[in-house]
Amino acid sequence: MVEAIKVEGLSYSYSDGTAALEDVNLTINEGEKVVIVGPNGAGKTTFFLHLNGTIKNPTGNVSVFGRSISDMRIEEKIRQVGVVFQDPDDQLFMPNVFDDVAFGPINMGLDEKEVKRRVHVALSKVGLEGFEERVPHNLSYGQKKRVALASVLSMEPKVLVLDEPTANLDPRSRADFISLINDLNKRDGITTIIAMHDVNALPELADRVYVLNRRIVAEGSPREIFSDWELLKTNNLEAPDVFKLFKVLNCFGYSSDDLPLSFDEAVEVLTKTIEGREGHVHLHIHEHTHKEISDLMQFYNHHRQKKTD
Amino acid sequence: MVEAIKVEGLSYSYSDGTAALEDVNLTINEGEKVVIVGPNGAGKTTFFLHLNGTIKNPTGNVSVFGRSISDMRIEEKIRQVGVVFQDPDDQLFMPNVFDDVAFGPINMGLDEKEVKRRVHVALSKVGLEGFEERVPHNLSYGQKKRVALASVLSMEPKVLVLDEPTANLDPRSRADFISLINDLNKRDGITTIIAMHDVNALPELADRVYVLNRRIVAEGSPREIFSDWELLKTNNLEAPDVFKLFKVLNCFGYSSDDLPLSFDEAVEVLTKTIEGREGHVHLHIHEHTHKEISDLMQFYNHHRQKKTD
Amino acid sequence: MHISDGVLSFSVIVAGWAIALALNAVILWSCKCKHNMAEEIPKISIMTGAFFVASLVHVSIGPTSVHLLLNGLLGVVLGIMAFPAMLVGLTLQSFLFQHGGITTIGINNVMMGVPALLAYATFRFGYRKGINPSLLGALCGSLGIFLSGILLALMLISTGEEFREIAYVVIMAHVPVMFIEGVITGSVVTFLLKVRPELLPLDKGDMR
Amino acid sequence: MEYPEIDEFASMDSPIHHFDPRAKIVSFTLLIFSFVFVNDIRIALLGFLFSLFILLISGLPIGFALKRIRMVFFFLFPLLLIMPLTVEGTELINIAGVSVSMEGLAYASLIIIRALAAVTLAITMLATTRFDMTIKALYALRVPGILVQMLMFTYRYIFVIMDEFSRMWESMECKGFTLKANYHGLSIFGNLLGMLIIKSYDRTNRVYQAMVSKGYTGKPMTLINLRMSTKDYVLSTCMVGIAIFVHAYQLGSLW
Ligand SMILES: Nc1ncnc2c1ncn2[C@@H]1O[C@H](COP(=O)(O)OP(=O)(O)OP(=O)(O)O)[C@@H](O)[C@H]1O
Ligand SMILES: Nc1ncnc2c1ncn2[C@@H]1O[C@H](COP(=O)(O)OP(=O)(O)OP(=O)(O)O)[C@@H](O)[C@H]1O
Ligand SMILES: [Mg+2]
Ligand SMILES: [Mg+2]
Repeated sequence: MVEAIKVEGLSYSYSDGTAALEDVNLTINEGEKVVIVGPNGAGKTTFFLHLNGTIKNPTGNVSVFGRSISDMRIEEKIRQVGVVFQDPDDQLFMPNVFDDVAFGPINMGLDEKEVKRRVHVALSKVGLEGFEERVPHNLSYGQKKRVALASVLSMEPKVLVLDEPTANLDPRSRADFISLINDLNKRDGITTIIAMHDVNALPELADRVYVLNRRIVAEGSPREIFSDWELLKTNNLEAPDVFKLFKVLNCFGYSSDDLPLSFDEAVEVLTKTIEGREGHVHLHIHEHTHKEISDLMQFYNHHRQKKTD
Repeated sequence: MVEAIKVEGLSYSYSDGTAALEDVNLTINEGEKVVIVGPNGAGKTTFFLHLNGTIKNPTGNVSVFGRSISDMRIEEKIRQVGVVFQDPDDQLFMPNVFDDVAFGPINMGLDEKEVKRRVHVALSKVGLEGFEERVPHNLSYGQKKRVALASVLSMEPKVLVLDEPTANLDPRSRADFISLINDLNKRDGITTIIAMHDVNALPELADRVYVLNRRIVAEGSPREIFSDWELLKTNNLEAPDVFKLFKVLNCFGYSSDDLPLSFDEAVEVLTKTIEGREGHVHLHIHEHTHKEISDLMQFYNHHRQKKTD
Repeated sequence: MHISDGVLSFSVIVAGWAIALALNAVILWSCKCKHNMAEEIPKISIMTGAFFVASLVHVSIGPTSVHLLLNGLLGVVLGIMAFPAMLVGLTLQSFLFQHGGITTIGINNVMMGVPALLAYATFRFGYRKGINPSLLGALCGSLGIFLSGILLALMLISTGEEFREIAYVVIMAHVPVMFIEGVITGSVVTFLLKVRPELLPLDKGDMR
Repeated sequence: MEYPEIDEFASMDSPIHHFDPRAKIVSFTLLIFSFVFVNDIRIALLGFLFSLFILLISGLPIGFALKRIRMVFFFLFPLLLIMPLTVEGTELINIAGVSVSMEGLAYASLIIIRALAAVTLAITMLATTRFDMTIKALYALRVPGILVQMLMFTYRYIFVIMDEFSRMWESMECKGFTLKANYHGLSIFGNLLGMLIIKSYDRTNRVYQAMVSKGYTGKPMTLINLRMSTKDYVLSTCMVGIAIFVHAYQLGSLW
């Protein structure tokens, strides 16, 4: 397995003294889908700025495909890692869509024909063929998001880093964007690293999850992470609704350890479980049901207690 | 029942010709919790700007507690309706938290003692006592959101209007914010009107839902809205995961029309349904199950087809 | 390129304050008559903030680096309100960064603000004459710096003969900045023209 | 981009920190104006020492003050190199036909000392009061409301816009852009600036809407609770006294 990103003992403080990252260690393999979660101000964005060298890091503890990022020239770096930030308005600064998508390739020193090819490919990947001459500022929010993605895809990075890709999108655009990212991962083999707060969308975008809270506090499959109550509690996280619901079903004797995380998975798991038990599952209230449920609810509602911070 | 907000035949176009609202009609009663949903660019924010008279509307078709808003003086308007916009940085324009929260009360012409009392009450409602002297640029995003809410609460409005209150918050802050809003509605009897994209959080915040897409295209309880497939499809909406899951359970013979929308409700409904059937519910695969599920899935995945817009 | 405390003579400083305050008073008063100040105040303030931030950028030329002044652009975008905006910006610069002094806020306001007003007038005049706005923008950007350089030299010389050579050096130092700001202002105007033309004073009629 | 936090040490404890902000602004400003027009290099030096003394009393960290004072020194340092060569007067030494004049050296030193005295006082004045209090004190001192509000709002949004600018800058760097003083670099930078202006303009509308929804009518809206104590009167009388004395002394020595 090829290691796409390897970070060892990375610490970073802003010039005003805020310690944003402390001894961060992680490894992401080629072709993986990794999601990074953590509370507001945990350092996710700061971490991403290290991945393509926007924040200089002379100690050489961030490597991309085996090479330290501080040794790479900028043209090389952007060939490897492309970062899409949250607010598309921060990333679109050219007077039309074509120029925005062509910006990276031109900085890479490609010739005109290749630049045009790349713009064309990138725009068609995000489903915006024919938008070349439009002014980005006048597009809808969802369209802007996609132009921002295209402007990074045109550099054909092997690793795609996305900071809160679904925030502020309406449900349809959100679902579209998620399947677009999944396509890029599956079809083009792009490694994707995503920071997000939307736990209900997380399972579709993650093979593996890192929990970041200045340091990496946990790592595992989405299922492992969401099963760890203490972890969720101390890091301002929640489990997806579907997952919580199957926990409840378990209290009613559904009794399966195969807890799904997303709606699609739930349908699959449910069908399989019921089929596996000769087409029947029995939900009933047994002597521990009420106790178990009230424990469960009490835990999940730990958020509801008023907190000052 | 007292009508808190009544809007009749409201249309609005921006100066560049964009028709943002067309013939909007709605009525919101005192003490209700109403959510307005609609795709990006549907005109939700534009609508909110009418509710407190920020956009002037000489035709007099927006009334608050029976009086046309265009006839009210500014001090009266802000006593009735408080709007919390999405980006807290747009609302915290004073150099410290105290001044920001005191801004509205001072403009209302209150005396110093009353201003201080109100600032104190508002800050303690959002759980930020002792933050008076802090400067906004040193607050976290979630804290800024809460100060923005406090700066409107300090005017003690009868109607609270919130534009995407949960966007960009981490799950815990999101849950906190939701229960805070619910408290204000229940305890203080404040009518709340909220625009949001987060359908999974919607059921907790809505007694009633309006779907806005330039015009009001539908109105109803969350359950009615989420049951209308065509409506969801044409307005870029989705049903909450929990709701969809119970639809699936129905295909497995769970057979109850009492479909819950949120996790908390699901636990309640499940307990009640199972108890109602003498403690037993039987999930099984019958002859139509597979067909029904595949229909359901096909519908819910209408979003997943690649679309250009 | 702001003057620090302690350089200029008493009479130059006083003249600077007098001109600056008089011009500000006239401009704010005329604005009060034409516009709703409740709307203008936050608008001008936030735009001033944007220019303040932009002027923190350093462009390196060879071994040294210069920070941007952008007074020509400020004039083009804000019109006559550029003058009070400059007063606020300079006050904050001297308070927060000690760029320029406290006694010299008045004279710096004149030195940077008057060229901004002239750049604005030039832009409107040139546009009416049908000159290409991008070119015009570049011209206004350079003009702002050029005039500021000249004014600075004049102020130094009127403080004392000792400053004659320094004044030459100052003017020479402005030449590369002139080119840099010309190019930048030209491209900002081109950009705004395509994306948000209403931010430029393109209307042929009334003054903003 | 580093936040311009002049007031990061404003919560310390010292007589200067407790000085009433209005009295502080008036007395420090008078002192600055006074020291800046001193013509005698010895008095200027005394003024500078006095400024350093005040700075010392305030207990501000030396590194913090030095960084800012140093900047003014570097800015004016060229004068020290140029003026001795260009100003005519008593020849001090002659290096390869270029004469270094006493008067030039003295004049350049005078300017630099005056500037250093002024900046030291300015730092002490500004760093010992929270910046929002400084602005409010200006309002209490009858600076016109329009200007006070513009200062207040501009100050607030500098931080927001800085963050915005940094994000835009970072995303440009992520696409391989580096700012060089050539046509391409500068015109791309122009686009960035254009975008910043547009975003700020859009923000002005949203902020205005938020203000209107809180009943804003264009008047400054803050509560200011300041009371002068005897200590404040004594301290400001002393400082104003020194400011006047310096010039009275100079006039006296002229006659
Ligand atoms: N330019 C900066 N200067 C100083 N401190 C900063 C800067 N940018 C971020 N910080 C601080 O660093 C910490 C990490 O911030 P970061 O933006 O990386 O968090 P995040 O995990 O992305 O949060 P969110 O989920 O809210 O986006 C925070 O405490 C933040 O206040
Ligand atoms: N100041 C403006 N000038 C011109 N058009 C505008 C302006 N503000 C908004 N619009 C347009 O009006 C329409 C409605 O915008 P609005 O912001 O009300 O939508 P929204 O429902 O709040 O969207 P979102 O969910 O993305 O926040 C959009 O087409 C938008 O582009
Ligand atoms: Mg972030
Ligand atoms: Mg909106």
